[in-house]
Amino acid sequence: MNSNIIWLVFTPLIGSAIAAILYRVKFLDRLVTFSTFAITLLLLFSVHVGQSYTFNLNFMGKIIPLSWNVTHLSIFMLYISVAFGTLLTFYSLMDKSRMKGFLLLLILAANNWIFTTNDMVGFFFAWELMGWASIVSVLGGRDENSSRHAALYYAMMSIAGSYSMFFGVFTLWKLTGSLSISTNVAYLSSIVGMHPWWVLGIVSLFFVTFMIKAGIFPFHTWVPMAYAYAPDTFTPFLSGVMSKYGIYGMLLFLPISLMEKGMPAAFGLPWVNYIFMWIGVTTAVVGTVLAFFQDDVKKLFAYSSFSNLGYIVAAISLFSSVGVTAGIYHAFNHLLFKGALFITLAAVISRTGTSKMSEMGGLWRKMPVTFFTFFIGIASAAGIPPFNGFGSKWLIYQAMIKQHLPFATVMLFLASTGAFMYLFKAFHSVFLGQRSARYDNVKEVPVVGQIVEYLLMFAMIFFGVQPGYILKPIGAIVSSMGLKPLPTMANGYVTGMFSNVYVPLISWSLAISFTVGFILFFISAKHKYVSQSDNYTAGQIPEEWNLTPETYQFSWKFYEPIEGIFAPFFRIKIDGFFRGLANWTAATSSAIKEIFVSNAQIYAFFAVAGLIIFVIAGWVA
Amino acid sequence: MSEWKDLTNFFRGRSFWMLHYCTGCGAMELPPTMTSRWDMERFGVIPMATPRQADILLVTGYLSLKSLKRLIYTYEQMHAPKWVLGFGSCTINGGVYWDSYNVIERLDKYLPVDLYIAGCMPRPEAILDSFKKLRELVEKGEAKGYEKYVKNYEWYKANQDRVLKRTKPVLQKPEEVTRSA
Amino acid sequence: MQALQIFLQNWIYLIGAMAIFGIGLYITLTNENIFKIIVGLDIIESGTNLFMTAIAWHPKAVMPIYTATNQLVVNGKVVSADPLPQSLVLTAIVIGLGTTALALTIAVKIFEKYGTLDVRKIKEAKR
Amino acid sequence: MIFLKLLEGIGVGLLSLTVGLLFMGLARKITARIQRRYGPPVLQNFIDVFKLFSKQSISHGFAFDLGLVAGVSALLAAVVFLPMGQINLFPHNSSLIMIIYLMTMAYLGMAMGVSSSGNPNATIGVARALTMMMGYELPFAAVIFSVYIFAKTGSLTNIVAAQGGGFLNWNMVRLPFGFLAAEIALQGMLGEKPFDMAIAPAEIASGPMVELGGKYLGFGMLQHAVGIYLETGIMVDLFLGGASNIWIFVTKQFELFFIALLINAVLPRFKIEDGVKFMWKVPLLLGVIQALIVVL
Amino acid sequence: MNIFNNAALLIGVPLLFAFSIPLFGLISKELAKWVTLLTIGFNASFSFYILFAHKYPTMVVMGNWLPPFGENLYIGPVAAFLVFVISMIGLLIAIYNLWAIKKGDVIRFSVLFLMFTAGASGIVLTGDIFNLFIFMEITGISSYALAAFGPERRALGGAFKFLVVSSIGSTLYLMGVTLIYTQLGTLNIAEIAARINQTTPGLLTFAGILIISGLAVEAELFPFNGWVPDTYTGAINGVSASLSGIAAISAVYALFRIAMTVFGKSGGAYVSTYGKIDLMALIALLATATVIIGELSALSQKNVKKMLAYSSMAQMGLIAVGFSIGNKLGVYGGIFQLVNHSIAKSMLFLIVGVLVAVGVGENIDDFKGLWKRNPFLTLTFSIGAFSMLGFPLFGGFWSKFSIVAASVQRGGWYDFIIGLVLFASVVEAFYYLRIVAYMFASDVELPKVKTPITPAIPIFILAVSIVAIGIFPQIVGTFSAQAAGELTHKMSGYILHVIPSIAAH
Repeated sequence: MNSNIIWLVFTPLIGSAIAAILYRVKFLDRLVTFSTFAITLLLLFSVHVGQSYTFNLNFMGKIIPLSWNVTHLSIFMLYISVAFGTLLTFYSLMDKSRMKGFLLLLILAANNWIFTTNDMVGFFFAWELMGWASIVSVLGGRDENSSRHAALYYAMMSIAGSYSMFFGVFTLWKLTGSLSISTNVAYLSSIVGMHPWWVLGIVSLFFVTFMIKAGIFPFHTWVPMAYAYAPDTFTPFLSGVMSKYGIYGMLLFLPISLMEKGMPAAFGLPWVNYIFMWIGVTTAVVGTVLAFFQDDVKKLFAYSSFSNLGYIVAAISLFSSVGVTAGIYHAFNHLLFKGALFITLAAVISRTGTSKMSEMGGLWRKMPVTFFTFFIGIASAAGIPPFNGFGSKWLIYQAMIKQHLPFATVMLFLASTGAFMYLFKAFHSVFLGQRSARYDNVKEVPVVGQIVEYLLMFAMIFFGVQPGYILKPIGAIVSSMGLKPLPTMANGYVTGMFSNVYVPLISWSLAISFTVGFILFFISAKHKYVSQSDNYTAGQIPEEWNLTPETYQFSWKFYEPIEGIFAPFFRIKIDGFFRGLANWTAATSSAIKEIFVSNAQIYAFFAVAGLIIFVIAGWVA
Repeated sequence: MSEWKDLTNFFRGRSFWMLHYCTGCGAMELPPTMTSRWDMERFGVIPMATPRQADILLVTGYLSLKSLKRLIYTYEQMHAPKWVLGFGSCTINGGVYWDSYNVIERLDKYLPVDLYIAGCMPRPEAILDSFKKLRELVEKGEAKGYEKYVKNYEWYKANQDRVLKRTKPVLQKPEEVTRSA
Repeated sequence: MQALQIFLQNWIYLIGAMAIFGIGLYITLTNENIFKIIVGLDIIESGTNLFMTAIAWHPKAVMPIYTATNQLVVNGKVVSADPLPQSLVLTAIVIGLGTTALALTIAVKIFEKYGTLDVRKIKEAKR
Repeated sequence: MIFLKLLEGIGVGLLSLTVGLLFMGLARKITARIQRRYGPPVLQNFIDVFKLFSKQSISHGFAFDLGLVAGVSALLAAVVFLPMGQINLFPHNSSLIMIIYLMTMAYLGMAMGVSSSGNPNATIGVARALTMMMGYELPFAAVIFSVYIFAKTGSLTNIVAAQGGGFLNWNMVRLPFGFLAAEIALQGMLGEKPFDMAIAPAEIASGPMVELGGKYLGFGMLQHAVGIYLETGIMVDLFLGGASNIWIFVTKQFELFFIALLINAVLPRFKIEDGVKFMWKVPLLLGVIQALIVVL
Repeated sequence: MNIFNNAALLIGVPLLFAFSIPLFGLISKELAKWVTLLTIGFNASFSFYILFAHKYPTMVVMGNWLPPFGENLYIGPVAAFLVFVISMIGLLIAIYNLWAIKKGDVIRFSVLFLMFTAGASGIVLTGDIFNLFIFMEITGISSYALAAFGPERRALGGAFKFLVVSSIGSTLYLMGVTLIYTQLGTLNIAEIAARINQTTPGLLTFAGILIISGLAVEAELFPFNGWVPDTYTGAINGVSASLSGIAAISAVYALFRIAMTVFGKSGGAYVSTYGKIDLMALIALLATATVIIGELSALSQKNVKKMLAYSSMAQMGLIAVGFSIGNKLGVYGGIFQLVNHSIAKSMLFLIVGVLVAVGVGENIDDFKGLWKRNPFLTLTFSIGAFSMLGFPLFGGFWSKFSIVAASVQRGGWYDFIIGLVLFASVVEAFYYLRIVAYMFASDVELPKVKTPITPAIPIFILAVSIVAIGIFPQIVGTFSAQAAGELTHKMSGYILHVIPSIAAH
């Protein structure tokens, strides 16, 4: 049989064992990690759509078939995740952060397992493996206390999620007697007309898990903490790849909604989808608004990730051909540009030793390659053509408009404009503006890092200009889900419902106009370069005011005016809900604890009282 | 090439962007000059917010030593074809402050003044006239104050230093300001 | 009359046993002196023992010893009192003794270490 | 063929620059007349731009140069996709959202350039501009999407085509609330009063332009010119039914610009948060009403 | 019927040696401890023999008085397995005690410890409802005394609370037994079980409630568990370990032997009981309350030992939830969880004991940076914690897995119960993970501590067994499945083995 699928899981596990043995020597650990990622990438070439493998596990006399099945979606996700992981691990070869390679390899094993498995037991196991490995990975951040706190928070959410899924798996098992995901999805689809609430209940058990892992509102509260305090080299993986597991899970269960004839519709959508779409939109907007006011650059991009996943959720919840295409496409794009952004941030943080934006600034002269990667990254994230973020955002709008959802679209547009704002804030505060004197000796990342950055830049531009290379596999995925794929055109086209965009044309147009612009720039009068401190200061000499570059840099309370606008919304704290739950639990805990700090008599009294209550209950019954 | 120079000078003369360094009473004359009554925008002259954008530096009145320092700093931040207009007698000879210990008498010693507008106060008409005069000078290529400043920088610098050393940083440091507040 | 006799001979013991049990519980739950609590526990135990002894009897019972005059079986039916509860009670009494002894030992130790016999004061500093 | 398109594209670029600068000059003239002044010559802005390009200047580094060039270039790259009368270079590739995102690149470039100068005034200006952008994009997006749903197309060419056949078919008439909302949003987009907080000269020394001099300021002015052209052009295509030839197109553009000018001439400036709040109250409400009408 | 009278040695030998230890003590205190060790070692090996080499539905019949007339010991799958676990854990704790018990009255401690083990084994082995009471009291009295052992005065307070509550509990149990006896005239579990439906329902319910209440004291179910935290915290760690590792097993066994075999209805997919109210449901209710209260109380503890005590309570609740589901999978999960809990919790207590002895302390803050100070104890503690919270690849995972699966299988209001239990599990995960995260903190610089060899042996063995069970769940699973079969099918699983001649009712 096609046992090479199994090797996708075993190779990283073996690599992980080797790396764990070598983990004291950081370089070797990283080297093994990188090689394993590369080998897995090579292994992927032997995996094709339609391959499957089954292994019968004997548990308590019951045969549990662990089955693997490669679908279009899984192969797509595998390629993008493993390829990105390879780049990331290559970057991490020269990195100083405390990321542990063997944990990353465990996650890779889980990654490959999740994307290929077709049974819920395997899915659950892989999910747990992934969850725990990532929780432990988060622990190794720069600020130990914070990362411990974050990891605990993440662990709590993650455990709650896995219990929810646990419950769902067993419920489905009880209902169908089968553990195969496809069988169960088909079963749910078949009964959804009769028992919509049942199906909704069961599916939401899974969706809670997926939403927690993807960090969808209102389960997003762990995201900023975990992303911000994870090791800097691990955050790209956390944001780029791991948030997509939730999306993948949602995509597995979404086809059920096609059959929801028993449900009333809202705006041409089953209302469940409608609500879910609004959850996505809320995620996008809330993430954006919260991102404005962060000072920690990683936290800012964590909120940005959260916001982008809102886009994806909003798109796939429509479950139309454009919607799903746009969702998966955006998942890919988000992986690419957010991965690139977090990698550049890792580079910056490794060089400056801080992630506070108010302590950075003006690094672009010192780290030009990183600067340009970051620039292209934020251009992609802002959805500027011809970089890669454009196509998917554009398709998402189209999908929304096709469903006649103008308000949701407007909110997404707001999120997009807001995204531009916070991206620029990060861009300015990290790379532009005044450079503090203590960063005078900051150097560009090592060559290894630069290679990765060049590759990422190339990828962001290439997949922006030639979206067909991604859209064609997505078309296969979409048709495998029973939807009509978007018409395929030449590689450069982003095919939409309303109109097509030929991205190379934009790039040509840009190239020509930039040429013209630079010709104009160079034929006109000469300019001379001056130092950064040579600024207009209303005739004042900065030194006499004791103005240092740090104080002259504008990065604190960057968007203060709109803080007032959003102030009413800040009173609603989702984090506050979970914290409130935690506090309530703690308070209940201290109250209940009081039961047990009395004397023997009281305990005896409890026992007797309990007895009497039961006797009365027995009497009455 | 000289035609090109003439052409640029022609345009330069018709597009004076002005930074008005408003000290003393002379600033009072500028609002009427700018607004409906005299409307200096007719001649392409508009006020600018920063020295980077400006072509002419209009110094409207006496300069105490402290403000001289700012003026020099501002002038040096302006971009190359740039001209200084001295406005009123204060910039010429100190005016009523001729004997003050803390006011400079002749702006010419510290910055290359291209044109003085005499009077105390000069009327808006005089200001407009000065713009026309300066335009003529620019078109003829005679207003070369900025080149003079570069050429004779040591002399200007010596003059500036001689008076500026009388000033000491008297401002409070920012943290002291906040502390007292 | 018969009913009264049955009552006096059997039910009074059962009710008495329950009453003793209740008194014991009351003592245990309301007194704060350790020794009184131990006494209460003992009384509870006595109640239980009495209860067990009482259930062995029934109105026409004879003693469960086989002698020439004592007919244990009448008309194929056993009429003797049940001997087993008495043996059970003996065991229970012994166990009760052990418990009481241990309790008293602990009580003495408590008085040594805490300096009080008030259960409410036997507390560690709150952590 | 390709060279022809190339030439056409450059032509369109030049046209937009010319028209934009002309509009700016007219604006100054008209504003002056409203203020009972004589006003500068109409071609004053050409003079200014030429002068600026002939001036020496300082630069704060490569990012500074790149940013300012990008500001103009990206807009010029966007302008070729705009259908304007009979000049429609790429009729199959004129997605409005694409043009808007392409314009975003110009803003990003400009913002990057001026921020890399390290002057906090510039950054404050950029922050204000971006905040204001969030303010006006929201009603504008509502309008765009209403038009999309109404016209069942996202391509400007098709939107223009859908409005053919006389004045009554114009979206301005059919979607009056949307037009009003867009008109207010346009005011913000153009950075005219009362939404010119970004370049408030008296508070933050003309904001983003604070460090710009010489050719850099020239690029800034050109960007503004193309921006005016592009933004009014989009409005014309969206609401005024496009045009049959370029002259009518420019005339229609000027009409829109003229309204903006009149408002600009008589109003003071909002505080930034008030500006955003205003945008999210009046025009957004109008846009939402329009969207509701369209959807229902 | 398979009679194997030698199995009585499992109780007899410990009792014999218990009372002869003072003699050995005359020679040397160390010898007393070694005798304890060897005696329990004998028990362990003998139960190992029974479990693996002997066919075990087997019986001990005293004086050839066949049941239901004589007193008998019955060694079915449950008893064989649980005796083995009790003896093994007893053995390991005895090894630990070699090191830990140095001061104080070593000889009497050894006597009590042997009595305790013998009593616990007796509870599991006996086939007589009154003998169950006697063994309970033997275990009880010895554990009160053990709990009072030690230099700290808090031990006394805890022991006294234990004593009072437990005495009342055993009295209640005795009352219940008496009531049943009045109805059926027998004390043999098998016969009572067979004839239970011949009783008056009202009296039966009353008896059932009395018995369940009495047994719930030892099984740590709310509201009968007031003694737990103080006693566990007060006792020295070896004793806490034995309470949670040994007494817990016997208590849970007694509770469910009575509830399922004696009162249970045979047939049907889920075991329920005769009487007016379903005792299994009652236990499920108590167990759920216990889980929630236990976990919530544990959350705000600053003292690790106290936290472990509350966690014990909660785990007992979880075990009871598993049993109370009443189908094979649920009971399987319950027994599995019982074994996992015994292993992990006794190990955790032993680790805390070592840590206190080497001067680290027993508060959470003392655990900060333990990884750098002592990797061995940190690792083993983490293993225990992970097993407690059901981390995959550790023992606790399989049992929690089975319990959840069984609950979902049963459905109905068990869905609700398991929801609450899972919520409590999140809380549990929090306080365990908090400690684990504290232990791996690297921002604390404190001197290293050494692990003494003797206590390290049992800790190591327990940790290895947790991991082994996690990887090869069939180690426990096989026996658990057999045991679950015995408990869920009372007729074929128990009664017919004890009294083959009994008429089916």
